Amino acid sequence: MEAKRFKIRRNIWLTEKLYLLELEGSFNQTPIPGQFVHIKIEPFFLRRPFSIAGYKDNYLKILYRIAGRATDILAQKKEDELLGLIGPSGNGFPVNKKWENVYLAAGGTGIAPLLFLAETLKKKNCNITFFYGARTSDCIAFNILPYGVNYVFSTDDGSYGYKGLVGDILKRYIMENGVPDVIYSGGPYEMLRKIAEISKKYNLSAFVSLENRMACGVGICYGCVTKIKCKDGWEYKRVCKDGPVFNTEEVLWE
Amino acid sequence: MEAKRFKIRRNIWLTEKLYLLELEGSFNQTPIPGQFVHIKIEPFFLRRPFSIAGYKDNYLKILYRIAGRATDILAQKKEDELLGLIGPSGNGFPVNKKWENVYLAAGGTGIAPLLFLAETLKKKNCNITFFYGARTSDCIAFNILPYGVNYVFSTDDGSYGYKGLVGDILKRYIMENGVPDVIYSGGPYEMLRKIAEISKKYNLSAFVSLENRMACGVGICYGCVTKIKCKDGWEYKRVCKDGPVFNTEEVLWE
Amino acid sequence: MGIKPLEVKLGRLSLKTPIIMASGIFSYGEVNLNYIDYKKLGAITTKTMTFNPKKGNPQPRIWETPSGMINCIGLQNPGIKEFIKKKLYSINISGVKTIVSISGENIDEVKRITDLLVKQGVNAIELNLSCPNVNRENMMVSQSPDDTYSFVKAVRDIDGDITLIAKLSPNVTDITETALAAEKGGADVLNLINTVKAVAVDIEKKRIIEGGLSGPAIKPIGLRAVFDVYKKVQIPIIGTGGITTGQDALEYILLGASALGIGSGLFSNPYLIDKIYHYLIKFLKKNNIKKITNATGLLNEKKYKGAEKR
Amino acid sequence: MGIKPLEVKLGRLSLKTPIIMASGIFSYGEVNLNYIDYKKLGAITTKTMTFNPKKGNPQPRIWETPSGMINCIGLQNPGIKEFIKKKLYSINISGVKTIVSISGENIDEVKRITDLLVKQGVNAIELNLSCPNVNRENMMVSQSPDDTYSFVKAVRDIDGDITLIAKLSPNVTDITETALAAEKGGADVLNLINTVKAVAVDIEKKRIIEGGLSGPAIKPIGLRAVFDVYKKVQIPIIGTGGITTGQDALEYILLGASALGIGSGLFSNPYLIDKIYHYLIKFLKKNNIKKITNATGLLNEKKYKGAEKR
Ligand SMILES: Cc1cc2nc3c(=O)[nH]c(=O)nc-3n(C[C@H](O)[C@H](O)[C@H](O)COP(=O)(O)OP(=O)(O)OC[C@H]3O[C@@H](n4cnc5c(N)ncnc54)[C@H](O)[C@@H]3O)c2cc1C
Ligand SMILES: Cc1cc2nc3c(=O)[nH]c(=O)nc-3n(C[C@H](O)[C@H](O)[C@H](O)COP(=O)(O)OP(=O)(O)OC[C@H]3O[C@@H](n4cnc5c(N)ncnc54)[C@H](O)[C@@H]3O)c2cc1C
Ligand SMILES: Cc1cc2nc3c(=O)[nH]c(=O)nc-3n(C[C@H](O)[C@H](O)[C@H](O)COP(=O)(O)O)c2cc1C
Ligand SMILES: Cc1cc2nc3c(=O)[nH]c(=O)nc-3n(C[C@H](O)[C@H](O)[C@H](O)COP(=O)(O)O)c2cc1C
Ligand code: FES
Ligand code: FES
Repeated sequence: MEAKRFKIRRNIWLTEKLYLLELEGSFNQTPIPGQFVHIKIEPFFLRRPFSIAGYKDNYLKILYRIAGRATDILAQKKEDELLGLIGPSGNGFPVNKKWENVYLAAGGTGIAPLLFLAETLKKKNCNITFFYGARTSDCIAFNILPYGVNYVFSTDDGSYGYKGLVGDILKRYIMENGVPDVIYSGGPYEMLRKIAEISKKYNLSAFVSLENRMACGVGICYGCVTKIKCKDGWEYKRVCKDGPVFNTEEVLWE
Repeated sequence: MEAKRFKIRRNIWLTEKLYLLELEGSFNQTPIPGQFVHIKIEPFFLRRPFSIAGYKDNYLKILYRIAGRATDILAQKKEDELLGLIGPSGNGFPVNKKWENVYLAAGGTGIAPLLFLAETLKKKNCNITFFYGARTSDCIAFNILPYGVNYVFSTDDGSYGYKGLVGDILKRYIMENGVPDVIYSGGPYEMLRKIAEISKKYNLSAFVSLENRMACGVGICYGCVTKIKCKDGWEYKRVCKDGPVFNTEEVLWE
Repeated sequence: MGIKPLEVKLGRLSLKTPIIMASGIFSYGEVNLNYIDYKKLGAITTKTMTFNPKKGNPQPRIWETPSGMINCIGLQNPGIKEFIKKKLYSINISGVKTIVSISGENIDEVKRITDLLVKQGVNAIELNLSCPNVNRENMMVSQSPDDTYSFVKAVRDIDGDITLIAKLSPNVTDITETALAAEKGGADVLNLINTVKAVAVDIEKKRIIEGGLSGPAIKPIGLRAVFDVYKKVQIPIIGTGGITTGQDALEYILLGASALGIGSGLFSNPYLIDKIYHYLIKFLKKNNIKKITNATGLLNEKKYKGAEKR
Repeated sequence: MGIKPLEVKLGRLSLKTPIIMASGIFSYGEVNLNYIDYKKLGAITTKTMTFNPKKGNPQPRIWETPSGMINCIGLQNPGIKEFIKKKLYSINISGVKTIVSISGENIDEVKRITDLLVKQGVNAIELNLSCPNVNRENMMVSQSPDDTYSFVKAVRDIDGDITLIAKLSPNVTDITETALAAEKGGADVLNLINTVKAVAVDIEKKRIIEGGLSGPAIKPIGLRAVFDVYKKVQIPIIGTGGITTGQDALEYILLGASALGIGSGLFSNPYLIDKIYHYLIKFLKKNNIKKITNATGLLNEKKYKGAEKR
């Protein structure tokens, strides 16, 4: 875990309330997909967690949506301003050489860690099908999507791609095209729960990136916990340290 | 009293920690010299008071020094940003047709209201002698000083003009050149006290602009009071509403 | 005339909106601030009056703190007689009710003030039982349930018809106890909370500022007081403490406040009254609630439609 | 070796600096954060342990407030036995002392925990008498001077040699009473303050968050507790609450703190320990003060050179 200042290279509006933040700086420990950074946005007391959407030498990418007060201020930040980051935090998505046929399922800004993951998986020559659901066609940021990937789009209102929820589309797709070796997913809780149901039904490996309100972001306050199954039922585990990526099987879905 | 947003036209560094802030906007009620505005500088809860250093149609000038946290942030503000102002507040300097020979005595940022006053007095063809004291020559912002005025500079270290305190210089000047009809002054408390002593000694009219920490800035909280003489001794009067300009005779100097 | 959605009743006092200027932050209403839209204001509470004049505390009286401020004005006021002579009748803003805030070091003083005010036809009194700045060595009245009861009862006994508001300090082990005592003593309304006792250090000048903390910093403390007390009392509550947005106001209402005390937030935002007014109107429309009084306590009683179970 | 300017003694515990990680904000010290310079840290207080394991509270456990936060972790912990087995011996940071924070719903529980810890050779225990999140219906121990006394005495009676710290709640009418009770019960050190009881409203999800307020918002409340208690007790005080800068730390010291509890400020600023360390060193140099212990209470006792009279 490191605490460093990164410089804003670009902070650009993509579509609707979605922004792309490109930062200059690097961690000694190379981040892996699924990890996040905890950003100090003045004047707020608590930091805000954002998944790493891409990382190269001296370059870190964040994809974010204006969700409230801090992200609103983040969107007003200009080139060359400095941001205090803590990271890379959390466990990241597990990958396995044997998993060649991979489904990625993203809802909203849940796509952020999957963009980073897709880059990594592409290098391993995986066969990637990317399910991407958004509210309407206006919410889809086409220009940030990686090449060389098979896309299945969906929108709540059918304005682009299929009409319906990512989970339902994915399920239908499996019925028509068969199961993958693994599913990786990020998005709203309800969507992740659906992914968990599907993975259980088809006995698939599936990993989801959870989100919760955080204070420390590094595993020392127990503020961000979620229910994880254990031998005597369940226990609260930390999303920031034990996660944010969990096997869908471990999670006690509520 | 009005509450309005003014747009920053220029916010420029003058010298040392001194800045000039030029704002676009106007009040329905035309401000008079000695009045101030109460400015909201995010994220601070309380506003900060600043004397009006100049006012024309759609144009308001502030001269400020980085004194702490809020002024530090103010100095970082850029062109076109908006600032919330309450004003014009306070009583302003009294002027009298009979007062032709006028001394202005400024210490540090206490010069701000006197700049505005000098402009007004010049229009009335007063004979102005401007005493301006600063710490060192580096602290004097020459380019903001009005023309057509007789200057007597002084610095604490003698690096420009006389060496010594404004009060002492003024006293010596009076002994050599005679008394004025009135003295107007702004600056540190100790300096204003000295002006009061001089005005008493020579039986002169003298007006000073006081400063105190403020909450409301409009006379409703009684936070900014100072001791003012009254028939049964003294009472606390509001700097923001009953002042900030007081006759040196009224003030109970501490 | 149809329903006036923001109208509220506090005791016998009808307010056209639940928005009230808290004591000490609006002087006696005599300063004309033309940025304030008085049509949206329900009432003005005067600065707290004592029997004898008070000079108040020395400087500094104001200190900024993170998201808040400390004040130690020290109840500067001209005394009740001068107030009646010079100020009372100048408070005259059409449609805006006046609540006279009073305080005394003992029951006798409070009674004498009340007597004088009742004779002048004043019909709403707020008993400030919690000013933390005066008599520093002693406890505040509202730090003791017994004292709270006696002080309130003394005023109530003088006149059964005035609307009597008891304003309580948060500096107690259990505020529901003093709240119940005030209710039992005959208060028609509770005002929660006054400032929180606090100290600041002026590092530069090497001095200490003792006073009362207000502003956004104390909102969570004020909300908790309303949350706890609403469960226990039958009388309406004015929620005060850190209100600087319309949402803050609504939070107080949903936890149990019938009206809102606007304090130091006014210094920060001159248009706060408008902001709250429009936020509440919009909230009622959006949620199809007819009157703001129907929203009081919704979250506390877990009656709020769609409220998440925990 | 010369003087170590920041060294302080708390009871029998010697710390190389007065900077202490407060309970609950650093887990058990087992998480390796390489941005923390442990050379500048005096001690780590563990998360509060109870006898039996505790699952803790449901989400949300964290809520941001103006210049602060509310937490309702609910004392999640593996229970004292598991703690001793798995965590105690992994806390081993060179030169940094460990303070084990414990809490119990009754004296018996607290005694049993202490017994186990003393047997393990633990030499510093902080008795958390003020956690506001558990047993919501009941009062906290440190809301009653009598209970405070009995709990502290029970631990003290088990072992006279451990350094015993009593951590108190600010949610009382008069904190000097509980402070004196703790001192009488045998506490070597006081820790002031724990979080302030608070409520937040999640307007969007229509739910209430009850918990403890921390962060800069409560600094003026913590300072006041130290200011008041320092005048009354003989034992050293750890000042805790809203410390986010070196100046905050110094303010606590000047009012009477011998050491500093760093709480949620650490979440905001990972380099807070460094910042405080350097600020204090610089302060000593500039003011020609030899040891930080000489600065404790300077402003409270009005002994600070150049302090303004009021
Ligand atoms: C591990 C992790 C990774 C994340 N990655 C991204 C990302 O890549 N892109 C992105 O846009 N967002 C991401 N988020 C969510 C992001 O942290 C929140 O949107 C942000 O904190 C909102 O701050 P705000 O002040 O603007 O909103 P607030 O005003 O605080 O709240 C607005 C909304 O955001 C929700 N929210 C607030 N804090 C959190 C939080 N910590 N986690 C989840 N929801 C929250 C609130 O419930 C509310 O609905 C991530 C969250 C976590 C925990
Ligand atoms: C009527 C009036 C007119 C003023 N006009 C000017 C002006 O034209 N130009 C200018 O540069 N400054 C002026 N000041 C002072 C200015 O308000 C303060 O410098 C400013 O508020 C400091 O804010 P800060 O957050 O940067 O400093 P802080 O961090 O709050 O404090 C830094 C220093 O400023 C002092 N200070 C803080 N608030 C005030 C205050 N309200 N009054 C006086 N000193 C204060 C503190 O004692 C401290 O020494 C005026 C003050 C008043 C009352
Ligand atoms: C400058 C100032 C003066 C105050 N004077 C009084 C007073 O005279 N009587 C009183 O009952 N409350 C007084 N208060 C307390 C407020 O009425 C209010 O209860 C408190 O400030 C909390 O609300 P806020 O956070 O909105 O400011 C005063 C508050 C401030 C800031
Ligand atoms: C997330 C969190 C968890 C806490 N857990 C405990 C605890 O277990 N035991 C305890 O005595 N105090 C606990 N506290 C209180 C802190 O130790 C400290 O007293 C309080 O937060 C005030 O300090 P601060 O303002 O610096 O955070 C906790 C505080 C926070 C923010
Ligand atoms: S946010 Fe502190 S443990 Fe996860
Ligand atoms: S600052 Fe409120 S009366 Fe002057």
